[in-house]
Amino acid sequence: MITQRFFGADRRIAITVLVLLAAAVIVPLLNLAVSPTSAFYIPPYIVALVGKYLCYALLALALDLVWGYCGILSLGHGAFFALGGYAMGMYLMRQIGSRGVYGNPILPDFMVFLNYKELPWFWYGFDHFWFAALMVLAVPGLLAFVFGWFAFRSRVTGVYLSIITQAMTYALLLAFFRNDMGFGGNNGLTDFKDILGFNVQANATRSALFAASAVTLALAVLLTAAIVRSKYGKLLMAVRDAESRTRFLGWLAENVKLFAFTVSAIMAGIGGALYVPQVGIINPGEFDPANSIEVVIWTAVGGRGTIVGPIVGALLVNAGKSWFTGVLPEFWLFALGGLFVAVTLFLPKGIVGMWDSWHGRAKALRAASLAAEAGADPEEPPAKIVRSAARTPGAWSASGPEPQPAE
Amino acid sequence: MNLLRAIGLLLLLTMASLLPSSAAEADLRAIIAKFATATNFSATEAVVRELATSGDPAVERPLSALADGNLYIRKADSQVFVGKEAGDGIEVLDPLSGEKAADAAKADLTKIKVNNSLRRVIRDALGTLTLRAKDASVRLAAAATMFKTPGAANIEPLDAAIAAETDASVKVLFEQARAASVLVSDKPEADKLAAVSVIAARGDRDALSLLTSVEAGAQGTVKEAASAAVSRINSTLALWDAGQNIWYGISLGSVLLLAAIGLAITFGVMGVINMAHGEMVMLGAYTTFVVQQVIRTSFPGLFDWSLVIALPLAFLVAALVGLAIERGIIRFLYGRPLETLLATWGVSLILQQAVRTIFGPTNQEVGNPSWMSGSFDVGQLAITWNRLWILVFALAVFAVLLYVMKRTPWGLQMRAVTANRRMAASMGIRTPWVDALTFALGSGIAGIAGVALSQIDNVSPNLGRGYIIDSFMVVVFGGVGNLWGTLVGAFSLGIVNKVLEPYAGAVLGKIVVLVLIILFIQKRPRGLFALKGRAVEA
Amino acid sequence: MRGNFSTITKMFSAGVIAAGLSMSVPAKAADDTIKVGILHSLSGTMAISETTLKDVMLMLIEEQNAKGGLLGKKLEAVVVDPASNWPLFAEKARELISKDKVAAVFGCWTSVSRKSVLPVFSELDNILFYPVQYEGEESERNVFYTGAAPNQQAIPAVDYLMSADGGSVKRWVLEGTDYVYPRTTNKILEAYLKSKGVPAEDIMVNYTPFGFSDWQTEVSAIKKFGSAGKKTAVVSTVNGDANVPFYKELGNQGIKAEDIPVMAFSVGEEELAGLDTGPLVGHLAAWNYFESVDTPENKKFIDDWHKFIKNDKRTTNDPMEAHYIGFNMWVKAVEKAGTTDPDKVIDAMVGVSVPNLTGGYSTMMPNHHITKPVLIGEIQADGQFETVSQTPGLVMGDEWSDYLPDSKDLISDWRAPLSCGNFNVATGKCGGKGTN
Amino acid sequence: MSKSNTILYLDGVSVSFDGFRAINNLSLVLDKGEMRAIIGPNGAGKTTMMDIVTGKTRPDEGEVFFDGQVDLTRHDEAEIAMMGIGRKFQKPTVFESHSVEDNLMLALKGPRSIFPALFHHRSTAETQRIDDILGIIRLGDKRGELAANLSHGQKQWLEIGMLLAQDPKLLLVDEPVAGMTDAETEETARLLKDIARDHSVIVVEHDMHFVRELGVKVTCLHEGSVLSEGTLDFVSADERVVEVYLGR
Repeated sequence: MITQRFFGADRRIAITVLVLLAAAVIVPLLNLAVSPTSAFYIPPYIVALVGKYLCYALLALALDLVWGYCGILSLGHGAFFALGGYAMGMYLMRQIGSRGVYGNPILPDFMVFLNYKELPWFWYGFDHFWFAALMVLAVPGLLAFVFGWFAFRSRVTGVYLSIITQAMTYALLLAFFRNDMGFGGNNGLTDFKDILGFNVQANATRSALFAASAVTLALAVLLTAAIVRSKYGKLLMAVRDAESRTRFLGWLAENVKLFAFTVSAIMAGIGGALYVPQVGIINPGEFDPANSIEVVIWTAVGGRGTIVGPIVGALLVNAGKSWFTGVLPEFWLFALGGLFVAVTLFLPKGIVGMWDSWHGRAKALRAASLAAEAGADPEEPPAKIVRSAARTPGAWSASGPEPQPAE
Repeated sequence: MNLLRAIGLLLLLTMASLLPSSAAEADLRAIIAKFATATNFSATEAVVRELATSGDPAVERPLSALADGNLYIRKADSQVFVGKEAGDGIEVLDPLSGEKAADAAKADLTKIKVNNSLRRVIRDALGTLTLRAKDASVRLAAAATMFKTPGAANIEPLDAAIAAETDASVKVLFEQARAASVLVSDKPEADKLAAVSVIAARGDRDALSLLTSVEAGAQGTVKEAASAAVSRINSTLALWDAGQNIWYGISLGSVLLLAAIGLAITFGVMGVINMAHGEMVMLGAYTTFVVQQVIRTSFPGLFDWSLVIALPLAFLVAALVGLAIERGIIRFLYGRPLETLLATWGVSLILQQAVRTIFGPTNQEVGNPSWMSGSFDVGQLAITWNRLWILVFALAVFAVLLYVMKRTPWGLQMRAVTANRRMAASMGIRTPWVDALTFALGSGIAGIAGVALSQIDNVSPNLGRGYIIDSFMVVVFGGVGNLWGTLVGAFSLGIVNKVLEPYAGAVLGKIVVLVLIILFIQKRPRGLFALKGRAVEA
Repeated sequence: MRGNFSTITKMFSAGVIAAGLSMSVPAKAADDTIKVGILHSLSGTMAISETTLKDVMLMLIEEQNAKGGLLGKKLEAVVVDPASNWPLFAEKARELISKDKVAAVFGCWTSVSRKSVLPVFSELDNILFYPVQYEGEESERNVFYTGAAPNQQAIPAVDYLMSADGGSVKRWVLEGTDYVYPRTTNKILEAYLKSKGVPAEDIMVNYTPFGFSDWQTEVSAIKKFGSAGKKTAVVSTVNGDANVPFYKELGNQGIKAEDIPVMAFSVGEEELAGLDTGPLVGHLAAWNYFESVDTPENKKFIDDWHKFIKNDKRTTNDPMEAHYIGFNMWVKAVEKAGTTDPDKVIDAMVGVSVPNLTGGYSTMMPNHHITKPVLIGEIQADGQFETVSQTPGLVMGDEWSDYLPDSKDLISDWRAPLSCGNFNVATGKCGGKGTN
Repeated sequence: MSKSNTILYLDGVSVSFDGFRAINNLSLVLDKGEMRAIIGPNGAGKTTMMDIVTGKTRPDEGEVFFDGQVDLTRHDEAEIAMMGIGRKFQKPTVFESHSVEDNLMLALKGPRSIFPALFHHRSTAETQRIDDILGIIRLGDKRGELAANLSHGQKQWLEIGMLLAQDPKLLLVDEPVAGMTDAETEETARLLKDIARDHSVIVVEHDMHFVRELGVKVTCLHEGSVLSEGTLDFVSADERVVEVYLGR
C-alpha cells in the first residue's frame, strides 16, 4: 500500500528525470551534429534560451523546497541565485587574464579604469575553478544559514519573514550597485572568455553547459524527491502545517527550517552559477526584489508543493515571456499580468496541482495520497470558486492552526 | 524672474511721474541700441554695465526684460524691443516706455541671448537701482542681492539708503550689505573689524561664505576676527545641521507614511498582500496630471486650486479601480493571502502597461501650485513649503483614517470582519460589502497619496514601483494591522535614514536601514506594535 | 500626449494594428525586405527613455521606405521588448540576429545593457548602433557609438564653467548616480580638474542610488559646500528618473543658477518635459544637439517627428539625433558596400559622413565613434535649452580617455591593417598593456 | 511542601498580557503517577497554565519545576517535550497532510535531530510500537488514511496516540472529549485511565460527567488561581465554585 501510494508521484519524477537526461544528450547532438538545414536542427539560440530556463527551473525548485514543503515564503531567493552567479562570474573574470581591453593580467577591466591598485582580498582564489565552485555552494549556503539561524530562532514567521527576506535581497541589490564594493557596480561582471579552458561563446561549450544544466536539474529533482520522501521531509511538511505541534513533540522546528533553507539556497546558488556562463553577464539586477517575486510566481503557476510543478511553471512562464516580448512587444505585460490573475483565480493549486485534483476525482484514494505527496489541500477541490475563509495549509506556513492576525 | 518683473512694474508705476528729460532718454536709447551690435556675451555685458552706470531708474525695464530673455532685435531694422508673447506671435514693446510698438512674428525677431553670468550682472545692477523702491520687499530683495555681490561702489548708495530707510528689518539688511561691501573695499581696518562683527551677527551660510573668503584674503586683525567669527558660526550651524537632518527625516517619514498608509488598510487590516498598491498611488498622480491639464487649458485661474480639486477625484479614481479589483479578483481569494500576492502582481503589471499605453511612457509634468513652491527659514533651518504641506497632509490623512476606523460604525464593522469574519457575518454584517468598501478605502487613500507624491517625484508609469517595497517595510516594521505602528514606523525609518545619510551616503544609509529592519524583526518578530497574549497564537 | 485625448484612442488603435502586424512578421519571412532590429525597452524602468528611440527608428525606417527603400528592397523594422532586464537584452539580441536575421540592430540605452549584448554581437557578427552618451573606455568592432564619449560632453562642459562666460567656477560638486557612467566620468573630470590646478578640497563627489527621490540632504550639502566663498558649480551625472525630484528640490531650496549652476549630462528635453522649468532657468546641460537648434534639417526632423507621433508637444533630444545620424550612416554604408553583409558594412562605415541636425556633418571615425559639435545650453522657462556656448569645430569621440592612467596610451583603429580596438602606442601591441 | 516527590511543581506563578492577569499567583502540585482533572470557567487560565508548563509562555514570576529539579522556565518547547512532557491541544492538532501512521512515526520517541531524520529507516521495533498504539487508539484500519479525513473524535484520539508515541512522563490533555459522542467520551475516559496507570496526567475538561468518570482529584481554577481542590464532590459542593459557575 505504501509503495502504491507513492507510485503516481514516483512515476512522474522518474519521467521528469528521464526527460531531462534525454534532453542533456539529444539537444547538444541535434545542435552540433545535425546540419543547420535539417528539420531536426536546433539552433544555438534555442540551446542558450532553454539552458537559461533550466537554471530558472532549478531556482524555482529550490524555492519550492522551502515554500511548497516548509511554508517559508522567501521573497529573496533571487539573492542566493545571484550570489552563486557572482561567484561563478568572478571565476570567469579571472579567466580573462590579460585578454581584457587594458591587458592587465590580474585586474579585471572595471577595476583598471576605476583605478584599483590591487585585487581586493575577496577576489583571491577565484582564479581556481575548484575554489569558485566551493564558493558557489558556500556563499549562498552561509548567508542562508546565518540569516535563517537568526530568523528561525527568533520565530519570525509568515509575512514578517517574507518581508525581511525581501529586505535582504534589496539591501544586497543596493550593496552590489555600489561601485566601491568591487563587484563591477551596475555593469556587473561581463565580457567572459573561457570556462575551464573552453571558449564560452563556442557552440560546443554552450551545448555542454546546457547538458550540465539539465543533468544538474535532474539531480536536484532526485535530491528534492529524496528529501521530501524521507522522515525529515515528512517533518518538513509537519512544520509547515502545524509548527507548534512539532515543537511539542520535541522537534526543533527552527533547525528543520534552517536545514531546508540552507539546502535550498545552495541549490539556488548552483542555478545561478550555471546561468552566468550561459547568459554572459551577472549584474545587481538579479538581486531585484521583483525578480524574486517572479520566481514565486513561476512556482505558483506550476504548482507549489509538487516537485515537477515549479519546473513546469518556470519553463512555461519564461517561454511565454520570451515569446510575448517578441511578438507583442507593446502589449505583452497585459498578457503576462492577465496570465497571473487567471492562474490564481482558476488554477489555485497551479497546473500540476490542478492536474492532480482532476485525476483525483476519478481515483479518490490515489488522489488523497498524491495530494499528500503534493502537500496540497487534501479536501475535494471546490467545484466552482467559492468564497472561503478556510486557510489552505501551507498558505503562509506559519504555525498550523494559529490564526495570523491581519495577514 | 517673476520677482524681477514685479519689481519692474512697480518701479514703472512709481517713477512714471518722475521720468527724466528727453535728452537723458535719448542717451539711454543710444546705449540700448548697442545691444543690436553686441555679438557675444561680454559685449552684451558691457552694454548692460553702461546702462547701469547711467543710474537712471528707467533702464530697469529693458534690463529685467533682458534677464528674462524678453529683449529682442528686429531683424529688419536692428531695433531693440521688449517682446511679450501673444498667441503665436510676439507683441513688440518700446524698451523704455513699455508702450506697444507693433506686432511681429517670431521669425522676424532675434532674441538677445543671456547666460548666467550676464543674469548675475543684471541682477546686481538692478539691486543698486531698486534700493529706494517703495515696496519694502523689493528693497529687501535688493539688499539681499547686494549682500551677495559686494563691491566698494555699493557703499555710497547703501549709505544713502540706510539714512533714508524707515523699516527696521530692511535697515539691518542694508547695514549687512554695506558691511559686506566694506570688507572688499580699501577702508581702514577699524571699519572692517566693525563690518566683520555686523556680518558675524547674521550667523547664516551666506555670512559664513563671505567671512571665509575674507579670512582667505585679509591679513592681521581682520583675518583673526574673521576666523573667530567663522568658527563661531560653524559651531552654531553644526547644531542647526542636526536639526535639519531630523526635519529631513520627518519629511521623509511623512512621504513614507503617505505611501504606506493605504497599504496599512489593504494589507494590514485586510490581509491582502497588495502588490498593486504602488499603482494606486500612480493612478492618483496621473489623476492630478489630468486635472492640471484640464485646468491649464480651460480654467488657468484655478491652477492654485488644482491639488485641492484633484484630491477627491484621485480618491474616487483609485477607490473605483480598487473596488473593481476587489469585486473582480480579491474576493475569491480571502483566506489565501499568498494568492493575492500573485493576482495583484498581475494587476500591477496590467495597470502599469495601461497607463503607459494611454499616457505614454515619459514623465508627465505636474506643476507645483504657488503655495507649495519655495521655502522659508526658521532660524538657520530652510523648510520647503511642499515638504511642510506634505507632512501636514500625511498627518491629516492619518487622523481622518484613525477616526473612521475607531469612531464610525463602518470602522467598527471593518474591524469586526477582520477579527472574525464568520462571527461578523452571523451578526448581520454584510461582509462582502465591508470587504469591498475597505479595499476601496485603502486604494482611495493610496490615490490621494499619489496627489501629494506627484509634487516631489516623477509622474511616470514607474512611480508606484519605487514605493511598494518601502511601504511594505513600513507596515511590517510598525506591526501589521496597527495604524499607529505604521505612523511610528514611517517616521522612525525616515529619521534614521536621514540621520545616517550625511555620514554614510545615500546608498549605504539605505542599506544600513534595511539591515536594521532585519535585525529589529529578530528582536520583535511581529513588528513594533505587536498584539500580545494568547489570542495571537493559541 | 499632454492633454490631447483624442489622440489617445488613435494611438491605441495604431498600437493594436502595429501589434497585429508584428505578430504576422515571423510568418512572412520574406526575402524582399531588409530587416532592422530595434532593441529598446518598452516596459520597465528604462521604457521612459527608450520608447521614444523605438518610435524615432520606426519613423526613420518609414521615411527611408518612402524614399524607395534600400538596395531596391523595403526596410522592415523588427521590434522586441527587452523590458529593462539586462540578461533579456542579450537573449533578445540573439533572437533578432539568429531568428529574425536582421541586418543591423539599433538599440540599448544603459551601459549595462550594451555590455550585456556585446558578446552576442561579436559572436554572431552583427552591427549595433548605440545612441547614448556613455563613459567611453570601449571600442568594439561590431558597435558604432553615435552618442557622446566623455570628451564630447563632459570636458567641454567643465571648460565652459571654468571660463569667464561660464562664471569662472572654482569649486566643484560632482553629483552622480552610483553606476559606471558617472563613476568613470567623474574619475576623468577629477583628473582633468586637478590637471587644471583645482585643489582636492574644492572637489566634492557624491553618489546616490538609482531612482533616488529624496534629495533634501544632498541639496543642502551642495548649498553648504557652495558657501565657502568661492564660485561653485554642480556637475551632475544623475540619471533618468532621479532628476525630476533632484531639480524639484533644487528649485524649492532656492538654489539659483546664478549662484550655483548645475551642469547636467543626462538631462535633456525629454526629462524636462516632466518639470516646471520656471525655477530652473539658467541651469545647464551639455549635449551634441538641442531641440532649439535653429537649422533647416532640425526643423524638418521636428516636423516629421510631430507628424509621425501625432502629437506636436513631443520633444526631440540628443539620443534621437544620434539614431538619426547612425541610421543615415548605415544606409549610406550599405549603399557604398552594395550589400547588408555586416562584415562589408563595418568596413564601409568608417569615413562615412552624413549631415547632423546642428548644421554640419558628422563622420564615422576609425574608432567607431563619430565627430560632433558640443553644445552647452541653459534651461529656459519653456522647457527648452538655449545654446550659450558651442565648440568652434567638431569634436572627435575619444574612446580611451587621456585622463585615466591605464587608458591614455590606448587607441582604436578598426581599419586594416591595424584592426584593433585597444592598440597600445607605448608598447606597439594590440591588446591593452600586453602581458607585462 | 517538598518538590522532591513531585512530577510538576508550580509556586506563585503569575503572567499578564498587556495588563490582563491571565495567571495570578497560581500554585499547583502534581505527584508522580497522579492523574488530575482541572476545571474552571472560560478564561480561568487553564490553557495559559499549560502554555507555561510546556514553555510556550514565560511566567512573569514564580517557580515551575518538573520532576522535582528541572526549572521549566529556562527551557523551550522542544526541550521540555524531550524531557517528557506531552501536550494535547484544545483543538485537535495533527499533521493533516500526513497519514495516521506518519503522524505517529513523527511523534515516536527517538533522536530529534535533522540528519538521523534524513537517513531514517523504520525498524521493526518502531513498526511494532506504531501497531500497538494504533490498537490502543482504535485506528488500526485507518493507518493509511490522511489525518485530515478523520472525524473530530478520531483526530482527538490520534493526538492522544501521538502523546503515547512520545512516551512522556507527564501528559497535559486539554479538553479531550470536546465534540465527542457519549460513546466516544466513555471510550476516551477508559483510554485515559489506562494511560494514567504508568504516566502522570493533567486533564483539563468542562464535561463533568467525564470528570466524574475519571474519578480523580479535581482542581478548580478561577481568574488565574486555584479556587478549590479535592474530590469532585468536595469541589462541586464548594460555594465559591458554584458561584463562579452559576454566576452571582
